[in-house]
Amino acid sequence: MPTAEAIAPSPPLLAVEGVTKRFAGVTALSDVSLEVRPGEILGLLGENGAGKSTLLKILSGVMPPSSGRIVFDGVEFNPHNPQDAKRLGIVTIYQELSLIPTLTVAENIFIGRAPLGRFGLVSWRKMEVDSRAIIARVGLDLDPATPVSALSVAEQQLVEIARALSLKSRLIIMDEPTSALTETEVQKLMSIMGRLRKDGVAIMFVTHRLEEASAICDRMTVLRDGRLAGHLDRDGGPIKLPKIIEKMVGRAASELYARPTLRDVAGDVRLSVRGLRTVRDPQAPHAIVLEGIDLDLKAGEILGVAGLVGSGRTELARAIFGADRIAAGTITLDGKTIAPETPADAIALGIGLVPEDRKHQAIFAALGILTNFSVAALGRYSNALGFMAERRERQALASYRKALSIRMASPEQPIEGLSGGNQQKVILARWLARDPKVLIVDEPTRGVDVGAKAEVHQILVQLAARGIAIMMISSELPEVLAVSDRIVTMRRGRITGEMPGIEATEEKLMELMALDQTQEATQ
Amino acid sequence: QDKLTILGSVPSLGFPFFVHMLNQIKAEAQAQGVNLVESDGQNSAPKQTADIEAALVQKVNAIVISPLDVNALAPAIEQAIQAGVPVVTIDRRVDGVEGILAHVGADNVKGGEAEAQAMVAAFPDGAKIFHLQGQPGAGPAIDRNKGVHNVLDPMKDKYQIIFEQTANFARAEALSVTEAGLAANGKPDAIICANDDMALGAVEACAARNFTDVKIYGFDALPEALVAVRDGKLAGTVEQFPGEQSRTAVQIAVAYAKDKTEPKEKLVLLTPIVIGKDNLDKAERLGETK
Amino acid sequence: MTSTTEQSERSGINVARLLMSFGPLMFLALLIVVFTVLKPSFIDPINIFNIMRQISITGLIALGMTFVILTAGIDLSVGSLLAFCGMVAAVVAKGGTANTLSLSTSGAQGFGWFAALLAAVVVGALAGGVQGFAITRLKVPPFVVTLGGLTVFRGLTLTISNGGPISGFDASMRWFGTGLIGPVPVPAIIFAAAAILCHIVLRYTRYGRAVYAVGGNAEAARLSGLRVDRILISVYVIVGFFAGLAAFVLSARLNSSEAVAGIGYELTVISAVVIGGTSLFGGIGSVGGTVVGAALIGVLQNGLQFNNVSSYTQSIVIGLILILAVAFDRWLKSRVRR
Amino acid sequence: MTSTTEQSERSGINVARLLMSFGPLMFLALLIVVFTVLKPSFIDPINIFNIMRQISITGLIALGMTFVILTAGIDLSVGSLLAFCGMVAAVVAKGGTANTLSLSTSGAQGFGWFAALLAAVVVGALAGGVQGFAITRLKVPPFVVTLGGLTVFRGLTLTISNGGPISGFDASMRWFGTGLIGPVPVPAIIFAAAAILCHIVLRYTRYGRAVYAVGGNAEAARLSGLRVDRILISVYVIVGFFAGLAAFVLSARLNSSEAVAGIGYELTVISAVVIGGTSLFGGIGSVGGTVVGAALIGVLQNGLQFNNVSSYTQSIVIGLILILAVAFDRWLKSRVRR
Ligand SMILES: Nc1ncnc2c1ncn2[C@@H]1O[C@H](COP(=O)(O)OP(=O)(O)OP(=O)(O)O)[C@@H](O)[C@H]1O
Ligand SMILES: Nc1ncnc2c1ncn2[C@@H]1O[C@H](COP(=O)(O)OP(=O)(O)OP(=O)(O)O)[C@@H](O)[C@H]1O
Ligand SMILES: [Mg+2]
Ligand SMILES: [Mg+2]
Repeated sequence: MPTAEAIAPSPPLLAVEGVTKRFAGVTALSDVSLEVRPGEILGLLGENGAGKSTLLKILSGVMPPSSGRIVFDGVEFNPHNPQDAKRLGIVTIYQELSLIPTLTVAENIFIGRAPLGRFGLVSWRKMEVDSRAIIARVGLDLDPATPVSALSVAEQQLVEIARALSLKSRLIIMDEPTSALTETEVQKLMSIMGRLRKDGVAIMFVTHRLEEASAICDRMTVLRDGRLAGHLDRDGGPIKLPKIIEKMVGRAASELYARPTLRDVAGDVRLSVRGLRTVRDPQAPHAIVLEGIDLDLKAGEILGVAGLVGSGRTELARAIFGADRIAAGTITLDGKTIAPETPADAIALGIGLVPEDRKHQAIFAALGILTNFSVAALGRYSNALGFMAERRERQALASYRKALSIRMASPEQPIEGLSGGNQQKVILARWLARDPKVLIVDEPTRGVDVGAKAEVHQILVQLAARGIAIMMISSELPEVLAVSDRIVTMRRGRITGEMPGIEATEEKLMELMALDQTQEATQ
Repeated sequence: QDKLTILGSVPSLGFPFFVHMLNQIKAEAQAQGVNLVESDGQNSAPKQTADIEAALVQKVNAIVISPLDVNALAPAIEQAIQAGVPVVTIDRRVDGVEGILAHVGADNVKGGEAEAQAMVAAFPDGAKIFHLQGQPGAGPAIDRNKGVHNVLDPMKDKYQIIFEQTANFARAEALSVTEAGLAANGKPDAIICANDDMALGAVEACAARNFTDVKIYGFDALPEALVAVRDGKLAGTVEQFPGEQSRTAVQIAVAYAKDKTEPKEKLVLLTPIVIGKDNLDKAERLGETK
Repeated sequence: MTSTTEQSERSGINVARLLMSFGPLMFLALLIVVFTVLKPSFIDPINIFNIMRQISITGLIALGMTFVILTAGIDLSVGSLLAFCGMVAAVVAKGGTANTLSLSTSGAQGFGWFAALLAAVVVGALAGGVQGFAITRLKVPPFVVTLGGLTVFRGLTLTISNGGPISGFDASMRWFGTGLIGPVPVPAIIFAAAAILCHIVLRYTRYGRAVYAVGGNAEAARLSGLRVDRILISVYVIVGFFAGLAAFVLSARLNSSEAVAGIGYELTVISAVVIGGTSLFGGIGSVGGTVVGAALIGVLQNGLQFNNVSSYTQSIVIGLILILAVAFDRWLKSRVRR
Repeated sequence: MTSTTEQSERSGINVARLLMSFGPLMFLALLIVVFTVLKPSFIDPINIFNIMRQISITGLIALGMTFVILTAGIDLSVGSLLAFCGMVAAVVAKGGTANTLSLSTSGAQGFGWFAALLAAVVVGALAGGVQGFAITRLKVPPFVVTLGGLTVFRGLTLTISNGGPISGFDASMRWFGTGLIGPVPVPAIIFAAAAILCHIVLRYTRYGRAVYAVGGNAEAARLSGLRVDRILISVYVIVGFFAGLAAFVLSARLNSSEAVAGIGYELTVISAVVIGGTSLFGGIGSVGGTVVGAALIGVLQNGLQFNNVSSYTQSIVIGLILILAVAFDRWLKSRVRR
């Protein structure tokens, strides 16, 4: 280690030495070593299933390694539970949201450490006042007494970040903290991370958005198939994307993020929405209300929908899909007026939706991949008597497994054992298997690695080429720009602008996404 | 002028025995021209206690009660007496409470003894016996069990209880318990059961194995059991005259409530008898079997 | 990820499945061995058939309960519903509520066994449907609805029969409770047939998949186009149907329908399902597990009675062994997983 | 999101909170009005105190059960545990298992009421702890462990007492069941005090909030650094403690500890908790709700009895009204949230 000493200006805060982790049948990590120094942001990168989350879970005491050594602050570190790690100042933001849905925002922030007032009893007032300040740091403005179950995924992610930042920490572990966030929030987080770095806090940062990683990380450690693929250092300027991708996938990958050829689609209007309005649902009081949406979606077109958190994109998707009640407006599909009252109705009409909240709205965690795959197309894989045609079902899954390069052990494996990105691919396959006329995808590549992301984009383009109308909601502007034939922007339940994909740039979109102050002022 | 009102309370209307008892109380109350507040203890001492408390608020003029448990209901009965409401107990006698107007009953221990003695009489040379007990912990189960053992224990070498299990007073359980007993021990000479339901379950179990000559004894003299006795399927069943008990109790209570007539006897004890094929006519509910 | 892994996957399926249901099964085998050593006549065919006949009643209901619990629901009303359906069957079989009290085989004046059976299962299914409707439309949790059902159906039963039993069915009806096909009791055959049918439905049909999906994640199921409410209602119809079927068999077996039948059955039935590995939180479980769970309870009760263990001790032993059986299963699974 | 919204939010909290527990409460008020109109003597203080005394036993256990259900657990053993602790208390109070059957106030030969109370609650808490241990360490679901407990504790109780009751306690002990403070029955005061204490613990202590967190999402709670296992064990200790306390009060009230006490209480107790709005899936609920739930059941039973409704009809009406009360609550909530 003397050479490392010589290069490193300060001793590492955390050293991982030869850590291996085996699950039944799978070796998730094998002989991984890395170091993090105080005041440093280390990017941890790798494809889906590379072992990033597994490593982070070991560091935060969720699970023990099968072998290997961890040294924290010069002392050997064997956490038995998350509390052990927390005590040393290791704070973790987990990939799968770990808030408690039934409790309020304030309580989640102060979980296990509620401020006490008179008689040593919990002071709710102080808790709410303090937590309002804490969430304000990440740009969140909502009532701390709101139950977390009423928040959108993005808001939950912000609360989780805010909570982590409010804890005294020496090492912050962030597993895809930005996967549901839009540009504005990401910027805010970046600046907070910069400040923490100045204060000498070490950060381990996982993301599949390589631009982000490149912009903020001082160094990067790349994993491939559970092994160390190498380290990358900031060399004067930010680490370049192609270099990262090459390390991640093991080959030069210039074409990976190539922009597909965008077309000006001249197909027939397939789905048309006029004057769509929703009312406030007492069960979801914070949901954005749609204020009269007009929208056309042509066959063979990919329509990108951009907007900030809370712009109502998800609500639009859910309303069309029959998941939420519509108060006014008409929807026509291929010229016929439709009124889906339930998702089942919409699906029968040929509409599909990949929801944004994978964990709660899409996956059946304990069920096998096969069931997760075929659940929306049971009719397609069963005979007239209602018996499943399992052979066909398995064949279909196998072909999607190849087409989407889904990493899994067997079709019976519970889907919860897959990495997040692979789960997302299974959900995509679920809808591809239905072969819908209109496919709405809400954050389709959330948590999906670059390689797979490009594959997903390719798939979307191919589907469109077959005449399917696609509406893609995404918080990642580069993604919107990459695949959309046409783009609309939303803000507060209204559509604020529209332009052909070829003409769009990030700046133009940002401007439209933030438009409504001016609009409201003129009204 | 107001009609008198009395409370009639039985341990549990889930059992036909007590349904009959309450029906008799109802009939006698009607005959006497008094209102009846009905109470079902639902097999719970606190519930029966609560019913008494509610009745006291309603200012009933007398209480006729078959207590679920003679100990646990004592405080409630005491409370009633302190409130000046006359209490007549049926079937199960509450000890140690001063001032109970009268008790009309047939002792369950005596009934158990009668049942065992009937069996002994049928097998003077000794017998192998199955014994199906009632719900563990329930008053009648304890008393009937005690009665059976009072008779059989001194003659242990002649009368062996080779299989003794609870079937919770339930027919279905008696059936499976008896099946297990038959499989494990072969055919017994007699089966003594703590109620008729269990006896009828045992009948089915024996019939299935073609052991039609096993002598099976029940308890309560329910109409269904009487039919079985008539048809030779049951050897006997213990009659405690619940109807007569109930009517007598109501008469005593109403007489006192009307004009403070003290009962001739504070303790009316009816001797339980075993009904067999030869004395079917002694059964109180024979009329219901047609 | 080539052909070799795929092959091992296919054979892996069966081994894993077997091991999954292995815990309770191994425990069952162990119990049988122990009881046989204690008293070899325990495995006499007579006794084995006794056990099969005994578990068939609660076993039938447990099959239906498996569907319900797979959707993360529960049905506490089954014991009362059993009594209710039994009484309905008796009324139909005897042609009225008058208890003719005849135990002779010719006592029936009514509409015959088929009408009685039909009445029992239809009433059971309807009652289940009403409860399912209250659960999905009134949004009252299954626990509350079926707890209400538990007291309502008992009250109705007592009202119909005025507390007493209705007894004495004709031979053709009694055959369903006491008859034999070859050496095998009819109730056991009915149970076995029903179990196989349920297994096929849950494992190999579209509907079965939907049941698992609804239990696994109701919201995701809705967004995947499943008619969640209909599926929920259907499982209560199914458990009601089985309560009716069990009621018919029980009445036939006892030659009597009693108002007090089935008290406390809900717990026995739910235990059978849960011991068989079905999760009360839905989505996980199997019919095979339920059958093993029901058998475990049946063998335990019979074996202890067989050895004339005092009823007090029986309670203690049964309670402890049930916990042990499940603990063993969990332990085994935690071993196998790694 | 400026000061105006903030103000309305702040006052909104309390109104919303009140409305949350409003459904059952409104229903309770409605019932009381109806019963009073039917028979004005229903609201005689004597009758109200009767009701309070009647609900105090199951109410006490329901307080403990609230903790358990908040963690998404369940305890089916409470009825048996009540009998067991009652028998222990009796043995301590009488100095032995011999049932002197003396109802005179001087019959006690034992260690006095305080030792009896202590024994009951300590045994209850220990028994709960053992069950909690089996749940967390052996990973057996609460349903199975406490179902086992249900039969084990019953068996132990019967074994201790050999089936019979133990009766006749001294006046100082009986005071806890039958005494009055001013016009108010002692059991009602014990229940009220315990309810207030539980409310404070659950709402205003870190421990209480941790109970909610564990029930809301055990895995997330663990990741947030809570000692989930310890918290789970603790709630079973608490419900055991309350079963012990309830047993003491019940024995004092009946002047007798019975081996058959508490049969079926688990369902009554769980209903009180669930009707009070606590979710069986954990994380949502309150002590206030449980008190209202217990009162609802108590008022219903008393009111129907008071109006001399036949026992069979009572069952039917109680079942239906329980379902209605919860349906009304759900309906109200779906309206009010805006
Ligand atoms: N609990 C588990 N049981 C079995 N296998 C697991 C488990 N958790 C993770 N794995 C496997 O370990 C491997 C690494 O998973 P991990 O979640 O660490 O990937 P990741 O790099 O975080 O991927 P992503 O970018 O998709 O989040 C995957 O093959 C996954 O299937
Ligand atoms: N299922 C839901 N239940 C309750 N509230 C919801 C739900 N979905 C969304 N919301 C609420 O709706 C608001 C806006 O929704 P959301 O943020 O999803 O809109 P969006 O435009 O899709 O933005 P994004 O998807 O980028 O977060 C949020 O404040 C959230 O609280
Ligand atoms: Mg990950
Ligand atoms: Mg969204």
